[in-house]
Amino acid sequence: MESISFWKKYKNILFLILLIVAVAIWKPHAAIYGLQRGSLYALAGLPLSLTLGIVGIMNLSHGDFLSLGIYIVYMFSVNTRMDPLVSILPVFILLFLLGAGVYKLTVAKVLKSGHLNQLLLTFGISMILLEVMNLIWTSRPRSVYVGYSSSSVTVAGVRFGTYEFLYVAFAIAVLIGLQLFLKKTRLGQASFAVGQNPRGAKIVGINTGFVYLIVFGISVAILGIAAGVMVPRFAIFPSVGSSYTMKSFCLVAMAGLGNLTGILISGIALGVGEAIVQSIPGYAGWSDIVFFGVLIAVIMIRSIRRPSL
Amino acid sequence: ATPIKIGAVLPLGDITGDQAAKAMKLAVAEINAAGGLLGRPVELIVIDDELKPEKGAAAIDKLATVDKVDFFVGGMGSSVHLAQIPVMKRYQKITIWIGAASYLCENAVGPDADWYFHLHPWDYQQGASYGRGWTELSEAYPEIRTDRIFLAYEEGGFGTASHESYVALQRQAQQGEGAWAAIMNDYKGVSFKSAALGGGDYRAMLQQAKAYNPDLFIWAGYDADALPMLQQAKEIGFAPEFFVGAPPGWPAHFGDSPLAEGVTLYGMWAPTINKVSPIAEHFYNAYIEMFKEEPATYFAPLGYTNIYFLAEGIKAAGTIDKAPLIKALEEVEYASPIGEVLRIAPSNVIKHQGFTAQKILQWQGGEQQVIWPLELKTADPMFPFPSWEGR
Amino acid sequence: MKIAKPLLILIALTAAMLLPIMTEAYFISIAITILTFMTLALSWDMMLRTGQLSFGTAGFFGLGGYTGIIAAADFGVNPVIGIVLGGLVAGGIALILGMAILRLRGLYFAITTMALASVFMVIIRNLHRLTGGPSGKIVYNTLFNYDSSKVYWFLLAIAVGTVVISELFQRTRIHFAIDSIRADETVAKSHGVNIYKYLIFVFVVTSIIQGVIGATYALQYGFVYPESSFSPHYLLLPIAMALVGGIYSTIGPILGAIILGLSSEYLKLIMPYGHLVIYGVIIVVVVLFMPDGVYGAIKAFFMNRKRRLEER
Amino acid sequence: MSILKVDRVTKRFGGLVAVNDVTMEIQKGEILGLIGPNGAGKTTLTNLISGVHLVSEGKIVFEGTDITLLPAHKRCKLGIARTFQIARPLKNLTVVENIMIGGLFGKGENLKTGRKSALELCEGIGLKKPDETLDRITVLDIKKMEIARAMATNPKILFLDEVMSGLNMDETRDMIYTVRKIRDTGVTICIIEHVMSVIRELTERVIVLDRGEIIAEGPYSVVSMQHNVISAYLGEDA
Amino acid sequence: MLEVKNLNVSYGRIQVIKDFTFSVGNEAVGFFGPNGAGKTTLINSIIGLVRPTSGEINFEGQSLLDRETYQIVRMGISVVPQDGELFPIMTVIENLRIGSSYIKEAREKTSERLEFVFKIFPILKERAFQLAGTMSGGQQRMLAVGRALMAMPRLLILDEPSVGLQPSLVTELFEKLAVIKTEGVSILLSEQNVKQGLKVIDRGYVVENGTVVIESTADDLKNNEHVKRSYLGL
Ligand SMILES: Nc1ncnc2c1ncn2[C@@H]1O[C@H](COP(=O)(O)OP(=O)(O)OP(=O)(O)O)[C@@H](O)[C@H]1O
Ligand SMILES: Nc1ncnc2c1ncn2[C@@H]1O[C@H](COP(=O)(O)OP(=O)(O)OP(=O)(O)O)[C@@H](O)[C@H]1O
Ligand SMILES: CC(C)C[C@H](N)C(=O)O
Ligand SMILES: [Mg+2]
Ligand SMILES: [Mg+2]
Repeated sequence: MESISFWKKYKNILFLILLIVAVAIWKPHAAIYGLQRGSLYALAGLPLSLTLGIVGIMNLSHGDFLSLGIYIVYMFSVNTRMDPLVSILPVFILLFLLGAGVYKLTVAKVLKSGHLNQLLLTFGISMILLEVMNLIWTSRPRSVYVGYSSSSVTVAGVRFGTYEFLYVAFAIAVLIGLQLFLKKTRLGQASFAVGQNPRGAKIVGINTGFVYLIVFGISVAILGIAAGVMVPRFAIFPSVGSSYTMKSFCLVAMAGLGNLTGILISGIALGVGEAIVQSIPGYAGWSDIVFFGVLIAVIMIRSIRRPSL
Repeated sequence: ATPIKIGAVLPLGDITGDQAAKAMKLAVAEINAAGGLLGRPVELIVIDDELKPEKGAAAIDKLATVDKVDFFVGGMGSSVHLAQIPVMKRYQKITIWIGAASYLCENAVGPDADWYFHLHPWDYQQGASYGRGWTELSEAYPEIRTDRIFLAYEEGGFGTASHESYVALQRQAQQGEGAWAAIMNDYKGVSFKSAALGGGDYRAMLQQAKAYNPDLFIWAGYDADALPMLQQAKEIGFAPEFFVGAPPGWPAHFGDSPLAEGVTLYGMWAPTINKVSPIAEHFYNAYIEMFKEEPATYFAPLGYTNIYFLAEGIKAAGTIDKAPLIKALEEVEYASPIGEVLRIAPSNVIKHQGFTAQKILQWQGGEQQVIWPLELKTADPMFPFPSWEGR
Repeated sequence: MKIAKPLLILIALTAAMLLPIMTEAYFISIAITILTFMTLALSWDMMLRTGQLSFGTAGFFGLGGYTGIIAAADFGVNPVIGIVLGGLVAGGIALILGMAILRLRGLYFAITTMALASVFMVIIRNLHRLTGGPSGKIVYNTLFNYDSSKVYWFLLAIAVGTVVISELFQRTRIHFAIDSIRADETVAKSHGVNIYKYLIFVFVVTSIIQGVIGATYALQYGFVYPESSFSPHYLLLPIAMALVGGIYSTIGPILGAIILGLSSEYLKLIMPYGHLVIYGVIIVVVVLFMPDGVYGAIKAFFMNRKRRLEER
Repeated sequence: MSILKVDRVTKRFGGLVAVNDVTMEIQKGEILGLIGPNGAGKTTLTNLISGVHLVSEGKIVFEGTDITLLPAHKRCKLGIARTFQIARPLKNLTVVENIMIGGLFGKGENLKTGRKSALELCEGIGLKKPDETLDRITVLDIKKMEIARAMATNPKILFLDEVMSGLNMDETRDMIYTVRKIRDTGVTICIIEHVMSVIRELTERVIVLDRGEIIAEGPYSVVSMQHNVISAYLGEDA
Repeated sequence: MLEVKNLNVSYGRIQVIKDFTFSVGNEAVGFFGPNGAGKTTLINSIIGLVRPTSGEINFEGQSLLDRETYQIVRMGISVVPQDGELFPIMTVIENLRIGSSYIKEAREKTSERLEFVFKIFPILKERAFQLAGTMSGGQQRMLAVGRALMAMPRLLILDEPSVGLQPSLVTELFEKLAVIKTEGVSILLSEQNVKQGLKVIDRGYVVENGTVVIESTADDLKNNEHVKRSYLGL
C-alpha cells in the first residue's frame, strides 16, 4: 500500500524528469528553454490553481494583476533604482494588499452568486486594470535593464542562458511554499474546506471570509514574485500579462483542479513540448498546436479515467 | 464660415494612434492659426477604432453621416482597415490613409478608387526600399555585405507579410531583377511568436539564425520584442554583422540600454532628422510644446503629414470639390517632417500611393541616426555590430 | 397583460425592421454590430443552459468566417450560400468534436473548447494556400455589395431566427431536458433524458449559429484575418453581454447586447480616452448590484411590486 | 413471475467491494424490502440496476432483456424508476416541472399531457404547491416530489431509497399509504429503509444485505428473528 | 446556558419562526415536530447561518446575534447539520480532524477525540482514508455526528442525527449521547425518532408551524396524547 502510493505520487515527476533527460540528449536547447519557460508558466499558473482549484474563485483578471505587478516593479526600479529581484519583497506585500482590497470590495460580494458572476466581475476588473495601465504608462513598452539578465555559461559545448533558471527556482520555491501553507498551516487546511463546502467550513469554526481574503491576496501577491523575476527579461507593456490568464487556466485544467504539483509538471511538459517544436526548422508556427493538443489530450484521457463520485 | 471637416479614425489606446491623433491636432491648430483653408476654419474629429474592425467601420459611418465630414484620414492596423474599405467605398469621399501596410488592403481598394490616397508604404514596397538602401550603402561603403539574409518574422500578419515579400524579392534577385538583384544571395526566414501576442521566447529562432550566420539579420515584429530579442541574442552569443529591427515603434528609453548600441532599424523617421530637415525640426518642437511629450513613433510625423498634405491640395485646388481636389492632390509636393518630399504615384494596384520607402537608421549613442537615404544621412553606419562583450 | 406581450414584440420587431429607413448609416452600422454580438451572446447562453460553459464561441465564429470567405473567393459561390456553408461547416465540426468533448464538464469543457478554438486558428494560419495564412484573405463579392441596410435586414433575420430557436428551446421539451441536465445529470438520465443526445444537439445548433454569424461578419466586410477572426473579443464580449443582461433567458442576452453595445459607442463619443475604463466599471457595477443581470433585476422588481400589491 | 433478475453481480470501487456476487430476483407486483447495515451496498445495488453505475461483473435482466450495459435513460424507458437516498431535487425547476421531467422523457408525453399528469400526481401524493420552487418546500414535500417524479415515468418497478427517513409517525403513515396505492396500480416496489416499522408493515419479503452479500431472505417476521441479522443490523433493541 | 427569547425568523416574506422562546440549561433538550415546522431554521439561527428578524439569542450570557457562525462555533457550540455539510473530497479522517482544528480547546485533544469517535462508529476508523463523498448515506451521517463530537462542545446541537442510520446504531448513538450528557455537555436535539430521542432528553418542545405547542419534561411527553399519536405511532 505504502509503496504503491509512493509510486503513484511521484510517477508524474519521474516521467517528467525522464522526459527532460531524454530531450536534453536529443536537443539540449529545447530541454533547457522548455524547462525555463515552462517553469514560468507554472509560476504564473500556481496562484490561479490556488484560487480556482482550491477555493473555487474564478479570476479572469489574473494576468492583468501580473501586468500591474510588473509595472510596480518597474516603478520601484525607476524611482528608487531598486533591483527587480529585490523589489519582489515590497511588491509582494503591495500586491497582497491590493488583492485583498479588490477581494473585499468586489469579489467577496459575488462569491455566493456563483462562478459565472465571478467570471463577469473579473472580466470587468481585467478591463479596468488594462485600460488604467494603458492610460498611465501608454502602450509603449518599457524595460528595466540589468546586466545579469543575459548572462550565460557553456557546459559540454552547449551555451545557454542562466538567468531563466530563476524561473525554475522560483516556481519550485513557490510550489513548496504553497504546499507547506496548504498542508502544514491551519489556514491552508481551511482553504480546502472552504473550497469544498463554505457552509460546512463555517460550521467547524472556520472564518471563511478571512480564508478567502488571504487566499486571494496571496494569489495576487505571488504574481508579484513572477513579476519581479520577469521584469529583467520582459518588455513591459499593459497587456504583457494578459496571455498568462488563459495559459494559467489551461494549466489548471491540465493538472486537474487543486493539483499544485501538477501545475509545475504540466507547465514544464508544455514548455518542453513547445520548445521542441520551435527548434524544428520551419515548424515554429505549429508550437501552439503542441500546447493545445497536449492539453486537450491530457484532459480527455483523464476524463476517461476519472473516478466516479 | 462653415468649417472644413476632417474625420480621423485611429486606435487611441495605442501609442501610434494616440500620437498620430495629437500630431493631426497640432497641424489643424497651425492651419487655423494661419487663417484656415479657403477662408474656412478646419475642424478635426477623431474617433477611436479600438483596434477592432467593426468599430473602425462604424467610425467611418459615423463620420460620414453624423459628423458629415468632408474627408477621411487616419489608419493603423490592416485588419481594421479591411473592414473599413467597403464602407469607404460607399461614401467615396477623398480618403488619405497613413496606416495599413498589407497589400491585401490595396487589393480590396482596387484600381478604380481615385478618391483613395495611401501614404504609408505597402509591405512589398518596404522590402524593395530596403534593397535600394542596402545597394546604395554597399556602394558607399564597400565593406558592407548583405549576401546572406536571415529574416525573423513574427508569425502574425504583420511579420508574415514581410517574409512573403522577401521571398518574392529573392526570387527576382536570383533572376537578376528587382531591388535586391545585386546584393542578396541567400535568404532564410524563420517565424517567432511576438511578445506582444503572448510569446517572447526567441531563442530557438536565434539559434537557427546563429547557425545560418547571416550578414544581415532582420527581425520584423513589434516594439515589445526589441529588448528581449537583444538580450536573448546576447545570451546565446549571436552577433551578426548587422542586427536590424523593423518594428513600427521602439520601446521607451530604448537608446539608454547598453544593448541598443549599433542596432540598425527600419523606420520612417527619427528625431535626428531635425538636423537635416527644417520642417521636421519645426514639427518636433511644436509637438513637444503642445503636448509636453516627445513624438515616439513615426506615426506622429505621419499624422502631421496626413493633414498638411490634404491642406496643400485644398490650397492648390482652391476648392474642396472632389474632382479638382483629386487632381490637385496628385500634383502636390509636400516636404514632410518625415524627411522627404511626399509625391503621389501609382503602386501595384492603386493610383495614389504616397511614400514608398522606409529609412535605414541606426542606434548610435542612444539616438537613432539616419544612415540611408544618403542625402538625409546623419551618421555613418557602424559595423560590424559591436560585440556583446562588456555590455 | 396577455395581449401586451405579443403587441410589444410586434412593435419592437416593426421598429427594428424600419430602422434602416429611419436612421443614418451610423446607427445601422452599430445595430449590425449589436445584432452580431447579440446572436453570439444568445447562442452562448443557449449552450450554458445545459450547464456547459463553452469558450468555443470565437472558434466557431472564425471557422464560419473562413468557410464563407473561402467559398466565396475560391469557389465563387454567392455570399449567402457561403454563409449557409459557414454554418454547416461549423456545425459539422461541432458534431464531430462534440462527440468526444461533451463528456467533459465544467472547467475542463470550457478550457477544451477554448483550446480547440486556438487549434482552429493555428491550423488556419498555417494553411497558407487555402486560407491566406497569417495575412488573411479578402473577397470581392461581399454580402449585398456593401449595402448596409440589406446586411442589416439579413442579420436581423438571423437574429430573429436565433431568438425563435432560443424560445423554442425554452418552450418545448428541450427546455426540460437541458434544465434537468444542468441541475443534476444523474437525475436527468434516471428519468429518461438522453443527456448525450441533447448536449450534442444543443452544441451543434449553437455552433451553427456561431458559424453563420461569423460568415456573415466576414462576408459583410469581405475579409478574414486570423488574429481578428478568432479574436477572444468574440468570446468574452458575448459572455459579458449575456451575463449583464441575465443568463438562462432569451431577453437577457438581447438586453445585454443592446446595453453594452450602445454604451460602448456612447462612452467613446463622450470620452475619447479611457472610455474602456468606464465600460469596465459598468460591468463591475452590474455584477455587484444586479447579480442576476439587468433582466433578472427587472423581473425581481416587478415580482416584488406584484407581491406588494397583492398584500395590500 | 420475476420482473428483474440480478445475476452474480459484483461492484468494486477501487479496492472496495461494495456489492459482492449478488444474485436475486424481484417478483412482479411484490413489495420487496431491501435492508442491511449502513454501507451494505443497498444504494449501490439500486444504482447498478438503474444504470447510474455499471456493474463490475455479472448480469442484470429486466423482463427478459439483458440491461447490463444499457444507459440509464434507456432503462428508465423500459420501466425502471428510482428515488434518491439523498434527495436530488432539480432546484432550477418548480415542483410540477420536476415531475414533468419523468413524464416527458421517461414516458414520452408531450408538454400538455405531461403537465396534466404531473399535476395529477401532485394531487395524488399531496403536494399542495405545484408551482413552488424547490428551495421553499419541506423535506417531506421533496420526498413526495421525488416519488411523483419517479412515478411520472410510468415505471414497472420502483426503487424507493429511504423515503421514510426523517418523517414523523403521521407522515410515515401517510407515506406507507401512498406506497401501497402505487403498488395497487401494478407497480413492483423495492423499498430500502432503516425504519423497521415501515418494513414490517409494507413488505411481503425482505432481502438482507451485509457487506455486499445477501445474508438473509424471507418475510420480515422470519428474517428479523435470525441471529445474523440481529447482530449485524438490528441490534438487541429492535 | 442557551436562551432564546421571542425569536422571529422569516424567509423573504414568509415567517417561519414566530415568537419562539426556549432555553437549554445543563441538560438535554429535544425538538419534535412535523416537517417544515421550523426546527432546522431555529438551529440555523442559533449558529448564525440564518439571521432572525427579531428576538434574542444568548449563550452563557453573551448575545449570538451579531456573531459570525465561526465565532459562535468557537464559543463552544457545535452542530450536526441536517444535511451533513461534509467535505466530500476530503478523507474521513480529514473531515474528523477539521472538526477540532479550529477550536482551541479541542485541537490539543484531537487524538483522544478521534479514539472516542472511532469507538462509537468503528466503520469510520476502517474507512479513515475513503473520501467522504463516496461513503454510503448512513456512513456520511455517522461522519457528520463524529465531526461535531470532535469539537468537544459545551452545547451539542444535533439536527436529526439518526436519519439513515441502521437500527442498531441508532440505539447505540442515543446511548452514547446519554453518556456525553453526563459528562456535562448540554444537548439540543431535533429528532423524528421520538421514541429514541425521549431516552436521552430531559425536556422537550413540540414545535408546530414555528411555535411551541407543548413544552414539558420527557416523561410527560411520553404520556401526552398528541405526542403519542403523531410522533410515537402508538
Ligand atoms: N463511489 C464510491 N467510491 C468508493 N466507495 C463507495 C462509493 N460508493 C459507495 N461506496 C462504498 O460502498 C459501500 C456500499 O455503499 P452503499 O451506499 O451502497 O451502502 P448502503 O447499503 O446504501 O448504506 P446506507 O444504509 O448507509 O445508505 C459503502 O461502504 C460505501 O462506502
Ligand atoms: N431558504 C428558504 N427559503 C424559503 N423558505 C424556506 C427556506 N428554508 C426553509 N424554508 C421553509 O421554512 C419552513 C421551516 O423549515 P425548516 O427546515 O426549519 O423545518 P424543520 O422543522 O427543520 O423541518 P424538517 O423536519 O423537514 O427538517 C418550511 O416551510 C420550509 O419550507
Ligand atoms: C506599420 C503598420 C502600418 C503595420 C500595421 N500594423 C498593419 O497591419 O499594416
Ligand atoms: Mg444507501
Ligand atoms: Mg429540519
